[in-house]
Formats: sequence, C-alpha cells, structure tokens
Amino acid sequence: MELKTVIFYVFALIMLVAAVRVITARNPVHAVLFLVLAFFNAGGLWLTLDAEFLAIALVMVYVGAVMVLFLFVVMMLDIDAKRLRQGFWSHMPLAATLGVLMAGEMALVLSSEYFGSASFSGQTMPADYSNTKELGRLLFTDYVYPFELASIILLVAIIAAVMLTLRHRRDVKHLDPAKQIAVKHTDRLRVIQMPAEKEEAE
Amino acid sequence: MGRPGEDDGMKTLYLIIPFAPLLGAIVAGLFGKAIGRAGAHWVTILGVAVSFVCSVLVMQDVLAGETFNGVLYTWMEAGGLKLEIGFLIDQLTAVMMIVVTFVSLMVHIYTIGYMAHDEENWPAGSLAGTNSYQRFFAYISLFTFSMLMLVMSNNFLQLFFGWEAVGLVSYLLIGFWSSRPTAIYANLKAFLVNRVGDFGFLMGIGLIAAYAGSLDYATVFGKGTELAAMTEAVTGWPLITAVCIGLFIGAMGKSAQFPLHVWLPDSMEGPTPISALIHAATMVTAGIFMVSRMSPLFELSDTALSFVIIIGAITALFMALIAIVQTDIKRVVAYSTLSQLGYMTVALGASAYSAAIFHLMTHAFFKAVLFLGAGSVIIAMHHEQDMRRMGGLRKYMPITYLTVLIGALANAGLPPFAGFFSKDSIIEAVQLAHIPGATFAYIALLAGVFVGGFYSFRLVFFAFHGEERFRHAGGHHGDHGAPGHGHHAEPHESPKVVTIPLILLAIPAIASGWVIGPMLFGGYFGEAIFIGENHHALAHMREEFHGVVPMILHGLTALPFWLAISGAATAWFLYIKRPDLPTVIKSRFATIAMILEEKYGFDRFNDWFFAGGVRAVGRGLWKAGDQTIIDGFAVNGSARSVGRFAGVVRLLQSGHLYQYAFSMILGLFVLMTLWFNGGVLMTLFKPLF
Amino acid sequence: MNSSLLSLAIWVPIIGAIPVLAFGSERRELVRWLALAVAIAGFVVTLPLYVGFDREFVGMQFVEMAPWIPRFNVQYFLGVDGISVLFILLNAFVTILVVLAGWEVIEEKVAQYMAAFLVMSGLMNGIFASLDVVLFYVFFEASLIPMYIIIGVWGGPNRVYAAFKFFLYTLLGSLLMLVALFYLFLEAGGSFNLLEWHQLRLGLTPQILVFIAFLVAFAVKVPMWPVHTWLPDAHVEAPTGGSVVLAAIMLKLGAYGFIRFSLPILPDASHALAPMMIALSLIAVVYIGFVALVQADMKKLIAYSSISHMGFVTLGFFIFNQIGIEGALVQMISHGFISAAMFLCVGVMYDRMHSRQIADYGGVVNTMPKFAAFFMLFAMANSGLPATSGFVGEFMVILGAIKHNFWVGFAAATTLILGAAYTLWMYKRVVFGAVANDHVAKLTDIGRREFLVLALLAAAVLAMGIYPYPFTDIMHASVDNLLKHVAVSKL
Amino acid sequence: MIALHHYLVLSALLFAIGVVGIFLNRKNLIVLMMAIELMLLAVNMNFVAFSHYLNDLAGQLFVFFILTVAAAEAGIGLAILVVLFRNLSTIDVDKLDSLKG
Amino acid sequence: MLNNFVMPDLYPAAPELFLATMACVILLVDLFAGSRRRWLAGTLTQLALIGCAAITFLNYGEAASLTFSNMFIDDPVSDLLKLLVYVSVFGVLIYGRDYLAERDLDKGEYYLLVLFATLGMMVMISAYNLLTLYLGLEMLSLSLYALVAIDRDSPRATEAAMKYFVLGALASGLLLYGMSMIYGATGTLEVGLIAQALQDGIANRTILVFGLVFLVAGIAFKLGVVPFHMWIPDVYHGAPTAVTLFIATAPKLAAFAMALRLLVSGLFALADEWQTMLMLMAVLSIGVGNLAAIAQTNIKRMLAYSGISHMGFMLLALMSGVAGRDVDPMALVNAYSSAMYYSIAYVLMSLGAFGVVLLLSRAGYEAENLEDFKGLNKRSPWFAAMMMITMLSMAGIPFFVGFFAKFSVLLAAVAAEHLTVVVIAVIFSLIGAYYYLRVVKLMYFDPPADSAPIRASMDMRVLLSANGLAIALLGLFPNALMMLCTVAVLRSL
Repeated sequence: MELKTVIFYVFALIMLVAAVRVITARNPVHAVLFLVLAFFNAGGLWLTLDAEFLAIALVMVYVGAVMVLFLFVVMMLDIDAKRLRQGFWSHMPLAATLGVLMAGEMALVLSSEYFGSASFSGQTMPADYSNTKELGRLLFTDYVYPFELASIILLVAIIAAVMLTLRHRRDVKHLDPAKQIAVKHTDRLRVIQMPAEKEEAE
Repeated sequence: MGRPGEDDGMKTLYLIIPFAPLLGAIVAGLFGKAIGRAGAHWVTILGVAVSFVCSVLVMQDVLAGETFNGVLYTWMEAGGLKLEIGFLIDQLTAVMMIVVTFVSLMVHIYTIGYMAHDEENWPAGSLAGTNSYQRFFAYISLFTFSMLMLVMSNNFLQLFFGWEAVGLVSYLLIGFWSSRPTAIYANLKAFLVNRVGDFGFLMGIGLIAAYAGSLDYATVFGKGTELAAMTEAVTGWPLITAVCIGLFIGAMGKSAQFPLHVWLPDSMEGPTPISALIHAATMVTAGIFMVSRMSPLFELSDTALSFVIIIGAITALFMALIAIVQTDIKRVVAYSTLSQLGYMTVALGASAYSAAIFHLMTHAFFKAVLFLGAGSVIIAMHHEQDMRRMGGLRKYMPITYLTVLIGALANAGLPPFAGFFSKDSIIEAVQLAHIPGATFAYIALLAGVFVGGFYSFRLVFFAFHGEERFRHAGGHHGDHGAPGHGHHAEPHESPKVVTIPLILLAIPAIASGWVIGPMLFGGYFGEAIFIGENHHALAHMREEFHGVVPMILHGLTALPFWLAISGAATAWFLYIKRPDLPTVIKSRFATIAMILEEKYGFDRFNDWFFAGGVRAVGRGLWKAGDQTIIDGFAVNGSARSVGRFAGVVRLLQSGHLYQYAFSMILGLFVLMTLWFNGGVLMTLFKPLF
Repeated sequence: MNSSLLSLAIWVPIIGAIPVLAFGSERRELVRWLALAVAIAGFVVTLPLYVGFDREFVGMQFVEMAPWIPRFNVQYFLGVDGISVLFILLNAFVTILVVLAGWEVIEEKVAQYMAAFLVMSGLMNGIFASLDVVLFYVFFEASLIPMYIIIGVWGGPNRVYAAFKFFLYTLLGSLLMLVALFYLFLEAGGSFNLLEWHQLRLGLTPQILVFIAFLVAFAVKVPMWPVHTWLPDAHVEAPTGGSVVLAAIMLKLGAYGFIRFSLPILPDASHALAPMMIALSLIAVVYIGFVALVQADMKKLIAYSSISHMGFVTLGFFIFNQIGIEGALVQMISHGFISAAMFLCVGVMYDRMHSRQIADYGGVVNTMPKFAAFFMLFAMANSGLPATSGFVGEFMVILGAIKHNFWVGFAAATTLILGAAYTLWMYKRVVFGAVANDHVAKLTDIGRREFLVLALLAAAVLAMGIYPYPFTDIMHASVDNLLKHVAVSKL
Repeated sequence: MIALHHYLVLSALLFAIGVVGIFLNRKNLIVLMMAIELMLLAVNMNFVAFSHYLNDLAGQLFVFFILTVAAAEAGIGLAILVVLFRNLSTIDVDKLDSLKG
Repeated sequence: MLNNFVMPDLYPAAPELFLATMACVILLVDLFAGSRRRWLAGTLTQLALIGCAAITFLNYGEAASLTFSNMFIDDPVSDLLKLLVYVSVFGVLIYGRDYLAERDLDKGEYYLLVLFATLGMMVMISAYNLLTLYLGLEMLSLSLYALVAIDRDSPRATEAAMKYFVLGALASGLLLYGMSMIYGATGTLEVGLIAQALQDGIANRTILVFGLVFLVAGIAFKLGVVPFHMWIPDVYHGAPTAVTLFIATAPKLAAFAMALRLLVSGLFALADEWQTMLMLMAVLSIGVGNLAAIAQTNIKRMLAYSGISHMGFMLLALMSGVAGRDVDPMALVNAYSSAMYYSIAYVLMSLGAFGVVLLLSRAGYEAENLEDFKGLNKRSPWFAAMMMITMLSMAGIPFFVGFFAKFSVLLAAVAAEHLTVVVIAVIFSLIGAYYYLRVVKLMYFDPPADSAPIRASMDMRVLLSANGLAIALLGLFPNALMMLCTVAVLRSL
C-alpha cells in the first residue's frame, strides 16, 4: 500500500467520522467544530488530487470565514442544547435505514467499472505546473462571465444579510456626530421667563 | 271507393262541416267575454246548425252514390311515410255526421237552458266561473269539430287526432266544474284510462305504418290480404291479429269496454248535456265506428273478432247488472250506456258492422233522450241526482216523463221503438255467427235484454212514479257541492230550450229504427263496410228480412221481447207494487248486492294496484334509484370521498421541515431505485405506461 | 354560398351583451329594453337562415371559413344543414322569451342577468353552427359559464349545490370528449374539420372507445339515465329563464352531439352499441316517467319529464330509420317549446307565490283562468296530445321504434300513459279544485307581458302540431344523407 | 492504488450523511444548515476528483464557484436564522409548523 | 497565455449587462435618496425593465448565438422568455406597490432583490453551461429567500423563508450532485458538448441516468412538482402577498428554461428515462395539487396547490416529445412549445389571480382567506369579472387562455400516446375545476361580508384589467402566442 493510499484512507475515515458526529453531536458548538474537522480532512484529500488552490481556499476561506460565522451564530443564539436533543434517537432507525440504502445504491453505481482505474487514470502534472495560476488564468478569461455572476451573488448576499439583520433599535442609546455638529444654541439652551418672586400662596 | 277529381265545390262543403263548429268554438272560447252569453250560444249553435245542414246535404249526395276520398294537406312526410290530413266521405261517414251534428245541435240548444244558472255551480268569486257559460259552448262546439274530424278522416293519423281531441274535450268537460273534487278526479281517470286504450291503438297504428308503409285507409285496406299473410317480425304474432287487437284496445278505452269501462260512470260528474252528447251519443261510439271503419282488417282475423265479441258480451251483461243497483239517475243511464256499447261491440264481433252502426245511431238518439231527460229532472230537482229523493215526478213534468219513457222503451228494446230494431238485429246476428265466443255472447245478450228491461223501467218507476220522496228529503241535499239553492220548491217542467230538444230527439228515438231495411239490408253501406266471405250472419238475416212490420211482428214472438217485458214487469212489481221488497232482497243477497255496488271491485283494484302501485314504484325508483344510488352513492359519494381524500392529502403537508425534506429525499430515493443501474427496474414498469 | 349570417347569429347577442352590461344594473328599464332589442335583433338575423335555406341541397349551407388557430389547423368554420338550422332559430326565439320572462321578476343585477342570457344565446348558436370541432368544443364548454352564473346568482335556496353539480357533471363529460377529439384529430392527419372526420376510417375498437367518450359527454348533457340527476337539481334551483334555456336549448346540445358526431363518425360503433343506447333511452322514458309521477315540486316534475322526453330523442337516433331520426329532431324542437312553456308557467306561479310545491297550490283556475288555459294547453302538449307539437315527435319516434322492434316501440309508447299521468295529475292538483288557501285566493291573473310570452309559445306549439311539414321538410335531405352515411361501414 | 471511484464512493457516503442529517435533525436548524454544508462538500469532492481524473480544470473552477455561492448562501441562511430567532425565540425545527395543511 | 484571450461578444448579453448596471445604479440612488424619495427606486426599476425589454426586443434573434466561451446563449426561446419575465416582473412591481407601501416594506432593497432575482432568471434562461445555470439559479434563489423574509417582524414570513431556504439548499445540493455526475461522465459542463458526448456514446449510461435522477430532482424542486413541492404551499402562504406573486410567476419561466436546457438541449439522448420520470411526477402533481387545493381555506395556499397541478400539466407536455427511433421533429416542437405556452399562460393567470388578492388587501388586512372574496361582484363587478376570468381560465374553460394551454398540452400528450395519463389528468382537472368554481361562487353567489370600497391606484387598475383581458383575448385569439412559442422552439432546438 503506497503512502497516498494510506493518506486517503486516514483522511477519509476521519472525515466520515467527523461528518457523522456533525449530525449527531449533542452540542451545536461541537457540531460546528466537527464540521471544521471534516473540512480540514477534505482539504487534505483535495491535496492528493492536485487541487492545491482549492484545498487551501477551503481551509482558509471556508473554514476561516464561513465556519466561524456558524460558530458565531451558534454562540450568539443562546440555545438550550439539551432540549434540542429530545426525540433524536426515535427517528434514527428510519433515517439510518434510508441513509444506508441510499448510500449503498449510490456506492454500487459509482463503484462500477466505468469509474475504475482502467478508464480514468489520474494525470501527472509537470513540476512547474501551478494549479493556482491555471485557475486564475481561466477565471479571468473563459470564466469571466461566471466570475461576474458570482460577484453579483455576493452582492445579493450582502444586501440580503444587511436588510434582514440591520435594524435601528430605539432602545439603544447612541450618538450621531452629524447631529452633534449641526446643533444650534437654541436647541441647547431654553430661556424661561420667570417671575422674580414667588407668588403668595393662597 | 276513392274517386279523386271530385269537383271542388264538394270539398268546400266538406270543409264547412267540421270547421263551422270549430269557428264557433274559437269565437266563443277566445272572445266569450266580448260577445256575451247570447253571442256565445248563438255563434256555436249557428256553427253546428250549418254543419248539420251540410251533413244532410252530404247525406243526400251519398245516397246518390257520390262518395269522396281526398287530401286536405300533407301533414308531414318522413322516411317514405306520407302523412296527410284528408276526408273520406262515404255511407258510414255520412251516418255518423248526421248523428253527431244532430245530437250536438240538440245538445247545444238544450244547454242554453241547462247551464242558464251555471254561476251557481261555482264557488263565490271564482274567476273561472265568470265566463263558464261561454266556455261550455266553446267546448261542445270544439267537441263537435273533433268528432267530425274523427269520422271524416281518411287515414289513421287523423283518426288518432280526432280520437285524442274528443278525449281532451271529454276531459275538459267532465272536469268542467273544476272546483268539485269528484269532477276532477273523474276527468283525470277518464283521460288516463283512455290513454291506456290509446296505447293499444297507437301500437296498432304503428304496426300498420311499419308493415303497410302507409296510414291511408285506402292504401292499407288495399294491402289487407298481403298483411294477413305476414307475421310480426320480433314477436312472431300474426300481424293482422296484432293490429286489430291493438286497434280494438283503443276502441275499448274510448267505447268503455270491459275492463277499461271504469271511467264512464265517473264521467257523469260532468254537466248532463255532455253526458248526453259525449258519454252516450257520440264519443263513446267512436270505438264502434272505428272498428266498423276497419272492417276490411278485422274481417281478416277471426281471433280478433272473437276477442271483440267476448269483450262486448261481458260488457253488455255485467254492466247492465250494475245498473240495477245504482241510485244516481245519471249513473243508471251511464251503466245502461255501457251495456248498450257492449251490444254494439258484440255486433262488431259478429261481423254485423252495419247492425252495430245502426244500433249506434238509434242508441245515440234514445240515450240522448234519456240523458237529457235525466238532466231535465236534475234541473227540476235543483241538481239532485239521487233517485231515492225523487218519485212521482210524472205529474210535475209531463213532457220530460214522456220523452224519458220513450227512451226507456227504446232502451229496453221494445217494438216499435228504435232500440228494438237495432238490438234485435244484433241478437239475431250473434245467433247466426259462428266464430268462437258467439254462443257465449248470445246468452249474455239475452240475459242482458232482461236486465235492460228491468233497469230501464226501474228508472222510470223510481223517478216518475210512486211516492214523492223529494218532499221529505230536506237537509240532505247538496252532495255535489252546488251552492245557491237552499230550499226545495215544487219541481216544475223545464223551459222550452230543454223540452224542445227532448221532443226533437224523441222523434228519432221512436222512428229511426224504421230505416233498418235500407240501412242494414238494403246495401246502404256499400263498399264502406267489408265483410269476409265466411261471416255471413247478416246475409242470412237479409234473406229473412221482409220489412219493418213483419219484423215487429216476428219480434213480438221472439225471446228477447218477452225477456224485456218480463224485465219491465219485474221492475213494476218491485218498485210500484211492492216498494218494500228491494230492501229485503238486498239484505237477503247482501253479497251479490255488495259486489254490484262495488262494481265488481274494479275501482278499488285500480286505485290500489295501478294508481297506488305506480306511485309506489315511482317513489321507490326515485328514493332508491335516483336519490340513494345515483346521487347519494355515485355523485355525492364520489364528491365526498374526493373531499375526504383531499383532507388526507392535506395532512401530508404537516408543516414540519424535516418531513418536507424527507419527502424530497424519498422522492429522490424512489427515482434512484427505479432507475437503479440505468433503469433496470424501470424496464419492468414500462409496459404500465 | 358565402354569407355572414351565422356569424351574425352568434355574435350579435354576444356583442349586444356588452352595452347591456356597460349600462349597469342601475338603469333597469333601459337595460331591459336594450336586452330585448338585442334579442330581437338576434332573432331577426336568423330568419334568413330559414327563408334562404335550400331544401334540396344536401351539404352545409351558409358556410363561413376563416383560419382561427393555424397552429393547430383550427378554423373558424361555420355552416348549417337541415339538422342544425332549426335549432338556431329556436334558440334565438327562446332568447326573446327569456328576456321577456325576466322582465319584472329579476330586480337584482338586471344587466348581468340579461347579458348572461344573451351571451349564452350566442354561444349556443355557435355550437349548432360550428363545423370545426375545436370551435364546437369551445362553444360547448363556454356555454357552461353563463348557466353556472345564472343558476348560482339568481337561483333558489340550494342553488350552490345545483350550480356545482351542473357544472362539474357536464364538465366531466366534455373533458373525456376532448381526449377523444384529440385522438380523432391525429387519426385525421391533423384536421379538426368535422366534415373530414365524417370520412374518417376507424377500426371497431377505437370507434367504440371514442363512442364511449362521446357518450359520456353527450349523455350527461341530454341527460340520459343514469347521469341525469343534475338536471332536476339544476332546474329546481335555476331562475325561470335559466330553466327555460336549460330545457329548451341546452339539453339539445347533447342530442345534437350524437347526431353530429357519434353517428356519422362512428357508424359501426353506433350500430354495435345501439342496443345499449336504446335500452338507456327506454329506461329514461319509463323509469323517469315513474319518478316524475311522485314529485312534489313542480319544477322537479317538469325536469324529470324533460329527461323522459329526451329519452325519445336518443331513442329516435339509435333506431336508424328516417322517421325515427326526424322524429327525434322534431321532438327536440317541440320539447324546446313545451318545456320552455312549462317552466314559464311554473315561473308565473312562482313569481306570485314563491313556492314550487304542488301542495301549496290548488284551485289556481279560480283566480287565474287565463293562465290556467295556457297551462292546460302546455300540459296537454307535454303529455303528447295530437295537434300539439308534443305529439309529432313522439308519434314519429314510436312509429320508427315499432318499425325497428315492436317491443321497443311498446316500451316507448308507455309514455302515452305515464306522461299524461304525471302531467295531468300535477295539473289537477295545482290548477283544479277549490281554492286551496289564502295565498292562492290572492293570486292575480297573468299580465300582458306574460300573456305575450305564453301566447307566442302556444302559437308555436299549435302550429307545429297542426302543420309540422315545414319543420320536417327542411331536414329531409340532411337526414337522408346522414342515414346513407351511417349505413356504410367504416371498418 | 486509489482510483476515481474511491473518491466518488467517499463523497457518496458524505452526501448520504448530509441527507440523513437533514431529516434526522428535528430540533436544531443550525445543524440542519451544517448538514447542507456536508452535502456541498460531497459535491465538491466529486468535482475535484473528476477534475483530476479528467484532467480538466472546469471541475475545480466549479468548486471555486460553489464555495463562493455556499458562503453567500450561508450568510443569507444565517441571517434568516437570526431573524427567525428574534421572532420566535427558538430555532427548534419542530416549532416551525404554523404553516401547514 | 493571456494574449490569446479574445474579448467576448457582449452584444447578446446586453440585457443582462444593462440590468446589472441598473441594479448598481439603483443601489446607489436609493442609498442617497432618503426615505422621502423612495419612489425613485421603484420608478427606476420599472425603467430598467422597460430598457431591458427594449434591448431584448431589438435583440430578438432569428437563431442562436453563443458568447462568453459558449456559456451564454441568446436564442429566440430565451428572448421570448425574457420578455415575458420582464412583463411579469413589471406586473409584480405594480401590483405589489401599494401593498408593500402600506406595510412599509417598499424599501430600496425590495426593488434591488427583485432586480437581482430577475437577473438570475435571465442568466438561467440564457445559460448554456451547467455552471452559469447554477449561478443563475442561486442568484434567483438567494434573492427570493431574502424577499420572503423581507417582512422581518412577521413570524410567518420568516418561518416560510427558513423552510424555503433549507429545502432550496437541499435542492441545489441535489442538482449539483447531478451536475457533477454529468460532468464526470461526459467531461464537460457545456450543454452542447454534453449532448454531443451523449450522441457519440462515449459516456456511460448508468452514470448518466444516475446523475439524471439528481438533476431531475433539482429541476422538479424549482418547478415545484410532487414530491419536491412541499415548500410551495408554505412559502406562498407565509410570504408577503406581493412576494408570493413574484415567486409564483416569473421563476416558473426560468425553471421551464432550465428544464428545457438541461433535459432537451443537453440530455435528449436520455429522453426515454426522463420522460418517464416526468410522467410520474406529472401525474402525482396533478393529483396531489388538485386534491389538496380542495381542502384549502386560504386562497394563497389554494393557488399554491393549483400551481403545483399546473406545473404537473406543463410536465405533461414536456414529457410528450416523442423520443426514440423515429423522432418526428414536429412532434418535439409541438410538445415543447406546448409546455412553453402552458408556462406562459400559467404565469399570466397567476399574475391575475394574485393581483386581485393584492387588490383586496389593505393596510393591516390580508385578503387571503377565501371568505374574503365573498360578494366581490357586489363590491366591484369589474374586478370580480377579472377574477372570474382568471379562475375559469385556470380551470381550463374556454374561451380563456388556460383552455388552449391545456388543449395544446393534452394534444401533445395524446399524440405521444400517453392516453392513460391524459385521462387521469383530465379527471383530476375536473376535480380542480371545483375549487376554482368555488371562488367564482364566493364572488358571485354570496353576499359580501365586507363592504369597504376597493382602493387601488390607477395604474394597478389598468394593468389588472389588461391582465384579465389578455387572458380572455389570448383565449379568443390564441394563435399568435402559440406561433411565437412554436417558432421560437423550432429555431432554438
């Protein structure tokens, strides 16, 4: 068994275990962390497939940004983890059966000869081959259209997220510098006319 | 017999005969309010009078040997069947026309008196009563028109038209006093029972149309022998027999033959003039006329003739028996009519068509007399019809008495009154007939003669002789709901408009029998009536006929005469000599009396079996078929189950996200499985799609 | 022959409905007169159809053809023959009566009421005039809409149930028919031309399947037993005008479908299934006759009697002889007059008493003699009395039936008794007798408008009964041709 | 020797785990979203593997875009989650059943 | 290496570019406009749509043209669908304006999201590459998720958004998995090359069919057919009506385009397989949609289920292109143009139906219960008539566009000899007629429960009337639109 094979099985095993734990973990924080673990292993696997850029991107961008966002939300929303676990095991048999059946079917189809080593042999790249450079070149030439689309999608996400979550709460005290500058003395000082003496109480 | 190419002048005459009364009916009916009572009766009487005069003219022509068969217009044409409206004028028609128009004319005149105070017969404030007088005239004129169309027809279609039209008018007139429950019960019954007859009639016509391809008399009769050889394709019946029996069932309805006779006694709910006109003289004889008209067909089927003769015999005897126990004066006459119609039918069965027509004619006169006389009595008694509250009327209304007596004598068949000749010739013809059933008919008729003598005189004695029972019958009047007469005045003779028609009708009631020579044996009917070669009863009689007087003399020695006399004598004994006896007899023979009073239970049976049964079937089909099975189960049931199913489908949408996801995954999984390995499983399912 | 008469007959009422609607229900008087004017105009444009009809010519007349949906080879193809021309006239005639009948009675949403009837009139003319199948189908289904509205908006207490039942029942049939139409379209090589379909050759099995699909559609519409139960409900709940149109015209659509589609396109299936059709027709005649007898609601009774009478129509078609088919056609027209008249009569009473129960009446003749006279005439016509139109069709069909098979004729002729029994028994209980109650005592006789409506119908009923020649004369050539066509096998 | 189908089966298993996670989890919406991330990861794995064995960069580029979109999607999803929590004070999947039928 | 890069031809994509630019402009304008000039965003959005329409119309091609390395296709089908997308989005904006303004939801973000969603649909419609298809789909979906939740304070809306989001993400996961399989089997992402590869037979059928299942699931989700329909009722119900209107209309056209591109242009060689899949789903959709709709009391839910059944009908046509040995090109064109015509008709009817629902809604009052339609004929005969036209058209009654839509679909299905399916469909559409008629019944037969006058801006009245009349007129003269669809399909395939 060559090293690459060993690496594959190690990563694959850890990844699957992590994935299973993601959906079974009691605590959502744990689940996020298991997901992170799964992503790490996936990144490792991708390296074995010569997809360096994506592997790094997955770890840095996806885990670094998206998963942190998940973690942030999980932490932010104060959730009673115990209560959320109720009734979990009662659904397990059905879910597991269907899952196993499905995975079995998929595996059977995919492990057919068609995708075997005979028909697809992985290529070996020249030493000076740069996965990142190639991707970059394609991204800005042939894939310029999807690239622009992706940017718009991100814009949509920004707009949507801002729209949904940004709100001006009245009960929060905050300062508005523009208003502070534009203030006039009349707003600040109110001159009240008063009689000089207190009137006789009657 | 048809001779096309008659001059057009004749045609106009023919047109006038039916359409003059129609015109009168339309004017009186639609513009009754405008022309008033006098206008209405004058216009209709004028119409009928014109018609009568023209009929006489036609009679003259016919006697001169001039007959006519021609088309008025083509009613319709379809599939090779040409249906036309046209006239056939021959000896048979001419007799009928005279009878119809004459009796009708008399009845019209009589009605002026009878209906003079008709508003009393209506509930207060009824708008239907305001122009009822005019309406009545319109109806009887319309009837005259219909009857004339019937007799003048040269084809089955028009015959059926007239047939139904007279039925309609009869319906309208029986129920004329529409506020009376009995009247509207009777008219519905009459119509429906007639419809049963019409059903058979229509079957007969239909078979003719189907097999002869024409409804024209001449054409059909011309194919007679051809038809006689055929059998009905589906049922395998001899065609001509099926046709004749079908037609005769129609006649049974209209001429009130057993067992379709049940409507006629009830029809006495109508005003008396129409009882005379429609339910005695003319309409009920339409069946007799029709069978005579169809003699070329009936002669071809002995089976049919046997059927006819048996039915006629039953009617003649058993209806006469019922007349014995009736106390309503009109009902007595009505049952007597039934019996007489039975005589005519027997004559038909014996192939003595001319005798039947002859009796029809004489009967029309004497029965009209009887009815109108009875009507006169009813007027005098302030619409009291129960004979038990009459008696001794002779001295108060002599003219009526006399005419009724003439009618009764004729009815009983005593010489030299008209009824004698016709009845006697029928009995003789039956005696000579050889078809199956003739013997039975002969015995029945003889018995009938006795009974006829009895009930005729029972009526006379009951109503006109004996104790004046009306004097102590106070407080029990008004059975017929006629308001407006609270106390009984002395009965008095009816006005002239009533008595004159009585007298005018009494004359032919006496004398019309004397034409027996030319009519029966003088070959008067010529080709109008066809008699088969082996049916020679009438031919025999012709040989033995030597004139009217010898016939009377011979009659005096014959059995029927003595039977009639003894009947009359019995009546005298029971109602004049020993008026206490009938009650005794009645209690002694309670069962028989009950059977007779119950009219053999026909009404009860019909009410229970037909009226009730039909309604039960209808309700059953409606509730079980329409409401439960079709609507309840199939229609609403499927709607309900769709609704219930929808409720279930709706539950699938549980609101739970994981179930939605599950549904998607399951869908995916099913697709995946079905198409596993490139669709292995699907190849199994493919044929299903 | 090129004319736009048929287009006019279809579109004059429909387009006329637009101004009627536009004036709204506020100006009732104006709307009524306008609707009447449109209805009369609609009738006037149909008159030349009868006058100009060539009785000798066998094919379609007054033909109009223009492309409508070239995408599917659908054409705006109109034409009439001796079979259909009379129905257009009948329809236009009845529309006038309906407008008059709703004159004072309808007080709410007058404009919509009138417009609905005008639109329906146009649509139904379209059905009778269409020679393109899609055009036919479109009119056929579209005519459900105004009727649905009419029953639902102006109907009786249980109108919603009735309206739904009516709509869904009839829709079921026509949807299955649509599938059959597609099949035939493909068989015909992409043509919806009805006349081309008449030449189509089909095997027996497809013929029978298509026949059954048609049967469902048309049988519901006729309606034949056992798919008839929508009709009594629809009639009972519909306003008078609705009942009139329903009975007088709408029921004819199904029967018309049989003679226009089933018989000529599928002669072999028609012959093969004729015994079934005859049996169903006879059940309709007899069974329904019994059911009608026990009805306590006048409209329901007349509705059942309609079903029974329509049984004669289908019977006439499937005995395959000329007198039978012509009799059936005559029966359709006559039933158009008589049922319209009967429903109008009930309407007249309902408008005054707001009850249709026979038990609530009695002795109407004492307060409404003129009305009673008309009612009598129509009742007699309904029971098939000679010299009324009701007789002609029944008589011809019975003759044809006896020719076909004695027992069929025998069963059919029972209507003579049953028809008279239920009609006259009802008449007796409603009209005759002593005044039953105070409500009847307060009735007023028919007014001039009602008189006019009933008189027109009475004239029609009598004219057709006394002289049916003009009615049958016009259809001879077409029926003859149809029969010749049906006699040839298409296998 | 690791062949293509090893990667594919691995991703299939991953995908199945993700799928099971979605309908197994009835309480926590966040875990649901993580299950979706697992599915996407499986898809990405497929693309990368194909890309490698087909010697075609298109697959890797697809993954690049999937990652981008997934990030955007996660952003919006979490935003909705926050809004939901504000409204219902729960992210319990079971409680999301006011719309049904 | 970069020097062999050729600037792509931007002309075919001009509408997309214009719209994207306009979206950015509106974003900026709205940012600085302030709350008092809110109308600016709306007006500009409408102008943008009109501009797009003009460009597309001028661009309306005779044949297909590809650009952006064959990732973008501009053919008559796409032009036609895009034009209809503009029209329906335009309608959505006008119908929804008052509704949103009354609820203070007519913020700039709404218009932006609508625009981006529109852009997403356009991208989908013009996609000729699995990648661009996916990106367009996501652009649309993400915008829609956000739109559904736009009423942030409504628990119902957020619940709907959450459900939509989760299921949508699941569906795109399935779709992506399918795409990855297709990619793996054919080695390309370009639709044309996939078809080529299939024709050449170099790809393994087992794998292709395996991938196809996932693709079909993804498409089915977007169309909302059983069993991938579960989101539809809840989202339609929970979303603000103006957004429901949006979701229920234009995206169906995009989904149709997606189905057409993937299944017909790409995987036609697998037609035997996907036709059967579509048939199963079509029958289920027609059945479940119609049945469940009967039991509804909420009109938005009812229309949702009705939409499910309509999409089932659309699939009926889509699966009726006769595949196999002797492919009759005209039969294919018939089938696909029928499906297209059906989609268009459905969008038109859906617009009308939700338009009336919006018309009846007022501030603080949602006219979403069936009961709210009671006696509409009394309150407004004209709009009652419009609603009736729409309902009858949906029920497939002539003379309305819905009839001819059903007509052409059923004809195509009969031509493909799917008689059993057609009969089932017909029976269920009878059941369907019931609930459409119930709306008519409520409007016409029942007395009004609410007598408030109907307030609506003039442009809404005019557009709604035009909408109703279009449904009627397209029923009277269906040929033009039918021909348009046919010619477009003929020239594009």
